[in-house]
Amino acid sequence: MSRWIIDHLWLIPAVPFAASLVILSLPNGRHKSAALLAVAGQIAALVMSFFAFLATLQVSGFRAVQNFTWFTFGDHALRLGWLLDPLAAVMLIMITLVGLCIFVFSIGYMAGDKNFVRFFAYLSFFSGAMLGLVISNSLLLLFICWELVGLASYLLIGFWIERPSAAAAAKKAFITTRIGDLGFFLGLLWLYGRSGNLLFYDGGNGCLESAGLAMLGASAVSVALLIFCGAVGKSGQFPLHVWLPDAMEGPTPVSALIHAATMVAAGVFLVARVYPIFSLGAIDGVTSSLTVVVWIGVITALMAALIAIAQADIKRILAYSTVSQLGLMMVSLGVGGVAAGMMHLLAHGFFKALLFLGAGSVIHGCHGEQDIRKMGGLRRLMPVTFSTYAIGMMALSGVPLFFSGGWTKEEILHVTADWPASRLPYYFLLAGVVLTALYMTRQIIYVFFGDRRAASQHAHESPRVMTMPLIVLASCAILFSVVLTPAWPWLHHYLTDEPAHFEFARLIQPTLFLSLVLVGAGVALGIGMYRKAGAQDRQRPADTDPLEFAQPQLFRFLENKMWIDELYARTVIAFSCLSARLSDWMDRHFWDRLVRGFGAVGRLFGTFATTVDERGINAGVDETTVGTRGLGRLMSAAHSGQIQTYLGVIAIGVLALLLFYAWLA
Amino acid sequence: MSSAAFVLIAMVTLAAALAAATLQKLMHATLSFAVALVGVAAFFFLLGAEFVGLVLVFVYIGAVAVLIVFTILLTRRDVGKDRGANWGGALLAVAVFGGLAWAVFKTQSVAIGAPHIRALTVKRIGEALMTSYVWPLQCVGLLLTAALIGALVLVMEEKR
Amino acid sequence: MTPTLQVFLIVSAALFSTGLLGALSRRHAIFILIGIEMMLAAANLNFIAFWRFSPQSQPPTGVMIAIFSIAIAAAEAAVGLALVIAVYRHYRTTNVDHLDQLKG
Amino acid sequence: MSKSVDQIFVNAKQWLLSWLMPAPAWVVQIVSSLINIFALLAVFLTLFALMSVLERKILGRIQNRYGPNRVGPFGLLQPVADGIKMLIKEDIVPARADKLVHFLAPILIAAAAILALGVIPYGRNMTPFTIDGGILFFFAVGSTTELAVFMAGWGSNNKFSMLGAMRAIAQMISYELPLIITVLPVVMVVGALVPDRIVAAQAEYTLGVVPRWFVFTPWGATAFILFFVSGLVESNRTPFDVPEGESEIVAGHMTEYSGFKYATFFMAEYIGMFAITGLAATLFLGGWHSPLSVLEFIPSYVWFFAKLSALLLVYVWLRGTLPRTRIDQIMNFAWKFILPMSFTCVIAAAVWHYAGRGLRGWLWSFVVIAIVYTALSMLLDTQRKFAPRTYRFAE
Repeated sequence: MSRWIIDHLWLIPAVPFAASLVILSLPNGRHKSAALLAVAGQIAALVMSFFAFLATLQVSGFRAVQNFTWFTFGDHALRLGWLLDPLAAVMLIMITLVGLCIFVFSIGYMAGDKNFVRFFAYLSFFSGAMLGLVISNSLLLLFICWELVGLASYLLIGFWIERPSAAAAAKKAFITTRIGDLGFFLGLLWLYGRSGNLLFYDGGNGCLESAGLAMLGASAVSVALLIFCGAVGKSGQFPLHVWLPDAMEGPTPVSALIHAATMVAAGVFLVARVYPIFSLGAIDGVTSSLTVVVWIGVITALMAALIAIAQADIKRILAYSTVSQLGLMMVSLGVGGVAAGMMHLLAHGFFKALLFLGAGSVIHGCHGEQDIRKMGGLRRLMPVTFSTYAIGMMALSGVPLFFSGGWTKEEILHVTADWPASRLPYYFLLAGVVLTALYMTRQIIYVFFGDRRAASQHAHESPRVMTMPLIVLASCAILFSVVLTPAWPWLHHYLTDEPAHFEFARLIQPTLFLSLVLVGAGVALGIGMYRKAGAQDRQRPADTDPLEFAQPQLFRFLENKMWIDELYARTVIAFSCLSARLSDWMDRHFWDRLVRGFGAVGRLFGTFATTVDERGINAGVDETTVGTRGLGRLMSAAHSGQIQTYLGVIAIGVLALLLFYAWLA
Repeated sequence: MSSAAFVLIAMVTLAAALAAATLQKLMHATLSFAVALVGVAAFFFLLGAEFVGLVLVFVYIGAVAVLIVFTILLTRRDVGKDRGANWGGALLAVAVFGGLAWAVFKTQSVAIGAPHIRALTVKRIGEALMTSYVWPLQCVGLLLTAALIGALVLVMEEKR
Repeated sequence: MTPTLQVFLIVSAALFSTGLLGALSRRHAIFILIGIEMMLAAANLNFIAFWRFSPQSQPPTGVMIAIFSIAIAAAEAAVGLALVIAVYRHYRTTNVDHLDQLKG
Repeated sequence: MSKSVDQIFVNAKQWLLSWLMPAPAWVVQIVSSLINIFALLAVFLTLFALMSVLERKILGRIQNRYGPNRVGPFGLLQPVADGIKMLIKEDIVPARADKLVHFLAPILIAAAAILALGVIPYGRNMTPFTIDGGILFFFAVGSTTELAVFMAGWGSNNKFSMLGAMRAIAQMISYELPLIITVLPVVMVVGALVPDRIVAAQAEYTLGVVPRWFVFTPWGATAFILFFVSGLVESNRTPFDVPEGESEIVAGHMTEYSGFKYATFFMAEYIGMFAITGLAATLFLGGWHSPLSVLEFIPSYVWFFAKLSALLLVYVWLRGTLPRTRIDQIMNFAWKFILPMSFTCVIAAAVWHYAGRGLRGWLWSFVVIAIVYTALSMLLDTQRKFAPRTYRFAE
């Protein structure tokens, strides 16, 4: 089975794709068949991914490549391929497992939607594209899948097309990521021009292998930065992060699957995949491209964490948290901790999907309300949701020991501290830890503690089909830490291809206490500030945020997302509007005049030609025409329109032929 | 292959064919046409091509004749009767027959008896269809599909 | 005495001419179609007769052509009759004398 | 002993022919054919008579009444009485009928039905008319029936006759296609169009117990059911008897027939039914082979007629059980379900053949059929629920 799946790797994305096509062809009312098909496709992909994963365990440093020729132009063949290595294998497992949970959750969440079938078709389509992205062995194939997941994201954000805000958000997401993708595409072309091979691994000639890298030479930095543009767009890094919070207009399972667990992580995955290009010619592990990655990551992580503090929409908080965490991963990659970054990506995939699904459950229970200030006291009404959400929150905040997020965050801090270029990112990340704990505490206090407020009066626990995925994901978020701890860093070694040893003593490290203190500080700060968040407290009215009361200016700044959208509206968008208007004006007044002038000259010639034509040539032609017409009239008499006449003439023709033969004989 | 059978079949076939060409009632002409085709099929039997004979009956009586009859029914208001032969047509037909018959009699190489041959089994026909004639067979399949679709499109109710 | 190829050819020619008579002298499209089908059947008879009287070859070409021609005749009849119905719907007649819109 | 009983009819014919020894070969051939025809007519006309009375009696039992029981012992002489009645009835021909066509239709329909009987093997060495393309002959002759029905409808010059004939032809054409296509897998597997060869191919027993009848393979079972249903439609029997549904169009194309012509139609219908069930038994139920090897001492023709009777009993049973379907339902059923399923049978038979004709082939072909069946039923299921009946004016 393991052997077989290596040869048929393409089946993993193909199955969800096929399921998507079949679902798309179903009539609109067939909810049960659609859900069944989608889940079955996902289960099949999960099983196959599992076997692929088993295959990678056999040899350390496993790498299976399957290349094929797509088409040939001239004597030049364009080749694509599939690739299975530890990086791809863990991504496969994570995507299919999280995806399956979310598919199941969606059955409950979308139950009443009239476009249920379409939703599952899109989900399956996304799943197929994402799996294809992960296992592609060619930058071009990866780019194709990259665009396909972008399309799926667009379709799903705008799933409720009847809402103008959803349509706008979908458009925004599509266009913003497209800016990054333009860079990506340029980088791809540049890479192709330099190395002539877009395959990652091709028996020594791939663009990530020594020969290909050697050809790349000094342009590696530019190529890497251009490719990083794509990652910035997709992973919502500063300055292209603006689309991700707006993408929360889509249904919550979509937010969980695409905009938290998988697609937005694709940028991080991309950087990890083409890491040899980034690290080419590194001195002491530092290159200029990696430095850019680090600082973009730091800015994003801090900025998003700050904005998250002042948001009121439950999903937006999580969205900013996602942006912040992705920044964290970028930092980790930039400082050389590829394994740490990927581990955090996987752990984040689980607990962020959990959080989003929990949020979905809360929204479902509160009848569509998303404003955390209107919730409160849900702890008793939704016990399962609450406990799983709390687990997700602790994993995200980085509470050590029991939660996967804590260990991976620890790992990232560790590698960042050792970065030779600067210590600054390390301190910024420590600040980020405090902020993360703070905003998560704020959210959980608003939603689950305190008194019941407007939206939570008639809240109810979600059905079994929705809580089961939550439980599964929560247990994943905890159990996953088994392979992450420094005592037995199995996953780390699996990814970096070194043997793992169990050593209990490494479990307790000095930095662990530091982060424990920081997380504790963040949580304590949160409890201190928001203890009475929803209620009347001293002079503060009940519906005012404590931070807003204390620091109105700062709060307004953060609440409005640091005015970045407005900044873009004033600069980039205004500029394009202006140039559009200018072009319009040029078109109307300048080019039009020019064209008209040419037209006038043409008309002049025309008048002249007409005169010659009418006076000189026509007379002759007219005579000819009269003659032809007379001839035609003569001939058309034979065409009576009576088919039997024609038949008779044919018979006469046969007779004539016979006579002719007789004459010959 | 006996002469008696041949004469009998030829008489029936030609009489039915003549009836099909001259009878005034459309229904009667169609039925005569069916009889004439049964006669042709009988000729095929006589010549040892049983399979083709059966196919002929199957296709012409089972499909074409029924189709014609249906068409008569659907265009009933118009088609009750038709005139029989007209002189021009008859003259031309007789002339063509004369020419052909003259050519046949003139050609000495066709005045031969039947050689003894191996019986033509359905198995042999099937093997030939699946080997040497597989390409024409596919083409005919395509043609029939196209004809089916074309006929459907032609008689579809026009949307107003 | 057994019939020779000549006799079969004569019968076939007679059948053909009868079909021609029908196709030429009738005024209704269906009759013309019947005449044409009859001519086709005569041609098939020729094919079979030539196959039977020729030295045998593998594969049986004459029979094959007859089979294909029957299939094609069926297709022709189907399309032809569909045309007749379509024409009837449009002009309320199947009399070919009145269907002379294409005259020159 | 059992051998001679098995061949008793064959030997009897040989004995009769031996009287003609000095005559030329063609005379012997003609006499042999005449004997076959005579035997066929005798057997099946008797069966027709028996069937007509038994059907009425069985229907009577199903409807909790006695059925005919006055003429002869247990009413068994009822057909004789019916026959006399039919013969002495006035033969009415409508004034505006197309007399010739009206007259020829019953003759043609009866001739076609009886001709079709000729190619079925009734026992070991008991095929009346052996021909290379026997199955094709059966269907070629059977297709003539449609023309005959149309002649009856047209010749009567009656609205009901015409409508009935059109319905009959529409459904017969629609179901002739699946009827032939369901025969295809058998012909493909056996490799012959000769009924004798098809029967011979089903002679053996798997493990010495289960007979190798095609009905015991997944494709064979499916094809048999489809063939049976299509045969039901072809012979215009309930629940597919819309062409002559008396509550709608009097008696369909037989409306204007009376007396002996009507009886001929009636007989042709029954004989057509015998022919199609006989073919079903030949194709799928092993023809004249016995179901158990220990029972092979019973003569082959007994087995054949036992199978025939069993199938006929199902016909009667269905007639007593099911209500009449609507014509559009019949047509939809044919084109949307039966036809795709018949094609599936062809594919499944090919799968069965290429997977080795063993257990593996059995399972694979079963999977093919199951998949297509499930897909079809999902596609065709309109999820139309029956609304509760509301009485609008009868409060």
